[in-house]
Amino acid sequence: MQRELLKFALFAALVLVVAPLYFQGGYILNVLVFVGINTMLAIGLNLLLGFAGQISLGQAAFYGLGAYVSAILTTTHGFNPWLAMIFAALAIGALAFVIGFPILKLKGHYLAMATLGFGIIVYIVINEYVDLTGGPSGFPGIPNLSIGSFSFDSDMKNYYLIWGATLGVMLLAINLARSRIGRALRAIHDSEVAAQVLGINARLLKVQIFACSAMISSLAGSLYAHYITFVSPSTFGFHFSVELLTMVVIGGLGSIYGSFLGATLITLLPEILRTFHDYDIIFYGALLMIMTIFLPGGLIQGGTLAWNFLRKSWGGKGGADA
Amino acid sequence: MNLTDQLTQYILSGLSTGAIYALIGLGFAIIYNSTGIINFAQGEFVMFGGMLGVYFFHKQGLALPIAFLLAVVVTALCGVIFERFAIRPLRRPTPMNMVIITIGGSIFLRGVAMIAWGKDTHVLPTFSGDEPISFAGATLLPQHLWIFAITILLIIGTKLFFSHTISGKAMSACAVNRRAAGLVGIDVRRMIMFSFILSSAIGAMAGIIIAPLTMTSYDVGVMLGLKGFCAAIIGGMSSGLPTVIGGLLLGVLESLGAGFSSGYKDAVAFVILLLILFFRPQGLFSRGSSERV
Amino acid sequence: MLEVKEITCVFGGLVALDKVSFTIRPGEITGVIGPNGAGKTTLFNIVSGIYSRTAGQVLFSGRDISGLPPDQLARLGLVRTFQNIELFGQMTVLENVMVGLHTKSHCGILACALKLPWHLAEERRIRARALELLDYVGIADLADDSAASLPFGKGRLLEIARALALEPQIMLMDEPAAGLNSRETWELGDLIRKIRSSGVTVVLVEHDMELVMDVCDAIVVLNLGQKLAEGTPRQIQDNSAVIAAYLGEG
Amino acid sequence: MKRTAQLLTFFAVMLLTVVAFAAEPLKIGALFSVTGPPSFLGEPERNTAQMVVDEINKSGGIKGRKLELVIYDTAGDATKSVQLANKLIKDDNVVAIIGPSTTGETMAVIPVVEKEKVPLISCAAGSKITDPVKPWVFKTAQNDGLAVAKIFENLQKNKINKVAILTVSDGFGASGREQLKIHAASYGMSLVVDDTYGPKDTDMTAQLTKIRGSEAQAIICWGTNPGPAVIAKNVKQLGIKLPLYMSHGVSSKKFIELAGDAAEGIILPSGKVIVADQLPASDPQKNSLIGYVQSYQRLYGVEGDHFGGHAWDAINLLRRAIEAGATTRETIREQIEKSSNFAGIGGVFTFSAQDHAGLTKDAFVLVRIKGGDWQALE
Repeated sequence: MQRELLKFALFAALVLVVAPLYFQGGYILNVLVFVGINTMLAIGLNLLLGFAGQISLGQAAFYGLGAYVSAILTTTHGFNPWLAMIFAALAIGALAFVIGFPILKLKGHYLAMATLGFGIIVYIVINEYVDLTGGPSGFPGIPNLSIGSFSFDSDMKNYYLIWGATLGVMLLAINLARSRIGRALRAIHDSEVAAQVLGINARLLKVQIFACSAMISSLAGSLYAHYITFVSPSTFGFHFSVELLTMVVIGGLGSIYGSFLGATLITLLPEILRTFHDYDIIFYGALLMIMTIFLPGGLIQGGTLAWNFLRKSWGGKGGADA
Repeated sequence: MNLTDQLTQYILSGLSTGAIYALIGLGFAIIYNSTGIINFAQGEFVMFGGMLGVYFFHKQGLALPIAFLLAVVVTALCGVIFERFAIRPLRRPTPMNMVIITIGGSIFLRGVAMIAWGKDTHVLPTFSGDEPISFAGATLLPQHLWIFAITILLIIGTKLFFSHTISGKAMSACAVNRRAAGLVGIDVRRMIMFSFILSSAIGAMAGIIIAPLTMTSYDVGVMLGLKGFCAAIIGGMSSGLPTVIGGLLLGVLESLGAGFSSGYKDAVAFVILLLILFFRPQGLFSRGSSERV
Repeated sequence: MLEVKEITCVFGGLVALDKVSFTIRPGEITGVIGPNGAGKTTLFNIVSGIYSRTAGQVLFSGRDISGLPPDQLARLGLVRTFQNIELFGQMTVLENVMVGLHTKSHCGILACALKLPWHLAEERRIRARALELLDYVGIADLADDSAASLPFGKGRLLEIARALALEPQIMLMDEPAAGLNSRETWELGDLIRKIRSSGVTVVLVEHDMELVMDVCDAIVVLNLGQKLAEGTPRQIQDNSAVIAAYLGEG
Repeated sequence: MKRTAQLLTFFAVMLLTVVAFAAEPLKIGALFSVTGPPSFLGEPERNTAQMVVDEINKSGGIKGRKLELVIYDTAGDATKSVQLANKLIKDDNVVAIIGPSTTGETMAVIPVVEKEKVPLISCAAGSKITDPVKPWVFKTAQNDGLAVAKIFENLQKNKINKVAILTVSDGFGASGREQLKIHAASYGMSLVVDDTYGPKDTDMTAQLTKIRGSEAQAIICWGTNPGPAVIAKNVKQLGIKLPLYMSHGVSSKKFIELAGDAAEGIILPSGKVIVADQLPASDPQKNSLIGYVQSYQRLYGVEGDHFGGHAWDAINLLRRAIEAGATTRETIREQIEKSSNFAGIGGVFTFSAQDHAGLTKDAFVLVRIKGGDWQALE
């Protein structure tokens, strides 16, 4: 328990103190803000996919709904952005809770299909309801978040804001993973029948975690909208749901830090591959395949293997010294 | 023009689009049944078929039937290479890993096509003219008849293959129980490779026969793949008639949706699909069965 | 305690169970035996809410429980174990038992995520109770091992400990001796008697006749989906129909 | 002693800065959707921009100062555009940005350039980019409204007032649809059918069947390849005899190639670039047009099109500004705003503090497709 906390504190310090000092200003900070947003989204999906073992190919829909609800409430109706953000998360959580019951009754590829269908429906509605959302050309003029006269209007300020939120979500997810709920979710993942026989209401729990994951995605969407100050439907399409799935699997299913690693890799990869110009798409595809073939347990597994190896060789030396 | 004629047109248009979805869905189902993998690169096989057809016909100046055949053969070869270098190396495949690998594969193939043939849209000539054919107040093009004919032939072909040839039966056996099939001496690996050949070839054919009507470019695979995937799921991932009916149903739903509310037509189709899934979670056509522990 | 009334179950065209009725008395150990394909496991799956029945009724302490989902049955005090022990392989031995204590704890998602004080207290209580249960079945020393690494015999004990965590009134055990060596089977017999003496009614489906005859107070014999006989071990051993069914099979 | 050292250092630094400044090329950023759905815009734009910059540098730069073009691919994604605009401004330190290719991406980038005070010359058509005027934002693509006006004028001339519109449900189509609706009333048009189709749709017979059943006298389709080609074919298949109008979104030879025979008789507004050789010698744009089309053909093997022209205009606006002595973000902005009578590819531009789009509807000509080629209607 204590070690877990120490690990998290170390990670938080790295993110909040070391990284901004090292990357003062500049474009890379902007990318790191997106690493934060994507980490939050990946953790949300990981709760569902890695813990409860339920696939979702429609996660981008909740992200988009969060962004649009925030955008519309603040810009069109003049709501306080913080209030709008909370309202969006609650409303979208409730929506996920309601549709979760029929959707999560499905299993395997039917579940994939249903979540995918849901994602597409939301995308179409955002795209077509022009009067409300601005349609395909997007929704401009969303205000930055602010506290009093202090406005989160720079990359650095948003870095702290968004990473603060992401670290919060991370801590909550770590706590949840080590609680009775986390255990019950993993039990459902391993064998739903065995979990039910032990008195776990699998259906309700799955729906609850689905709603949680939707709320996290919605929160990320709101933060995104207030950071970029512009939203358009293409950001929230099917391809982004797939990208999130990739982050979670490449990072390591069921690992919170894995989600961070996956989100980091997938967000930074295009930046690194940019030097290849048009060829970057080929490298990207090839890398996904190669990584999965050689590290099927995800980056976190590779990291653990490397760490154990290092510790062993280091520990061995220490023993010799003594 | 009266409402019945309009309706006939919607349904005919829907059926011809649906036939393509059915073919693509069949490709999904064949691979799923022999390997348990949902091959997200299936749409890219369709794209490869169309683009290779264009390449052999326009760039190499070959006759259409030869271009057709070559495109199918080369795409099937791509299927084999894909299976050999991306699917087989994974020692302990989990469904999730397979999803990522096939997604990676589809991105890779799309990139290859983009580099090789550019980002332009291309078109093939129709197989036999552009003169519209009237049918019960609606019109079709001869190419639509080709689409129907080839779809029907392929369905009958796969049906015969699965029930009357040794390889086909072996593949069906793999579908039922891979381990047991291995135990009775079926070379499971070869069957998996076969399934990739078969589905990439079917995908390629779909890609070529629609290219004269819908055009083709390096990025058409995503949407077609998605629709084919839906068709296969409505059909309960069966590599036979149910998937075909699933595709046709999807096509008709879309077409009717477009006739009544075009902006939301895909949404209409998907809402109906969701309702179907909620009430028939085993797919539309399979009988319900209890889950074994 | 548990009353099975004319339970019928049809899969497709196959009648797996045909109007099976019997009653299990509280505080007894009842064995359900029969040749392969007799419908024993199907019966368990119906009673524990995993399969749905075609017709008939199951009464538990006089209450109609037929058609209730497994998690509700578990909370009412009816638990079961599986033939191919269904352990949660990703977790440690201790965590497996802690999952069994799910119904004995109540913190919601928010309390867990925020680590509220009462959640921490509850977590400590669950952990202590889980260790007690491991000690009860004799594998406390393995608490921190991965459940997947347990040998089959120990895995069986873990599954029983996990089921006991629910403090059941009745426990259905599906072939608990399957895969155990004779020493383990003998120890299992002792454990089953110990469980019964703590006030839990036990029903077991079992092929190991020695164990059944040794521990059971009453026996129900199924054959081809129908009840063939019912009685004390002595009565069953002398029942000519039962002997015929078993010999016929052999 | 200490003071002298300080002074010396100061002058040394100054000197170095000046030398470095004179020697260093002027950096211009470009955001184009080279991949992704709008790559039909981004690719010719990138090619053209690179071509023009190379030409400038080959002839010794502008007043001895070379240009360096930093191009990033946005893949049609608004988020990426914002990130890359930040990268151009903060890491590459560019003096101006051209692009992005689409209205959506441009709208996403505007807050960034406004805040960082960097001139942006968008290559997208949406009129809301420069309406209302934003100090740092200009555009070279003709407003969709101008194209709509051209079509409606032609319909009026042919005594047609009931039209069906069929627009693609992406940024291009949505903007066209909005303009069609806005202008319909002032031209006395009633839109009897208002339908859309998806950018990846492969069959539009359903929508066209509905139009056939209506009392529309003409069809206006607003989209970019390949959708309109499918629609042209579907129209022919259904035997619909109504006149078919398209948008400038298909004013490239590619469309005629894709639609084949079905393209015959279709009327569309276009920039003058596709009919450059048919223009009278008196046309102020003729030289620019012919020059552009030919050098593009020489370099890339295909005719330069309408979309590449937006980038041509953007770079040449910058060139004129730099020629006038502007080398900083602020001065470049001022010079662009002062540009007048610049005969480019998209039209003759005259900017002012009130107008950052700079074109009139003469920027468009109406063309008819005949015998697989363009034919100017006026």
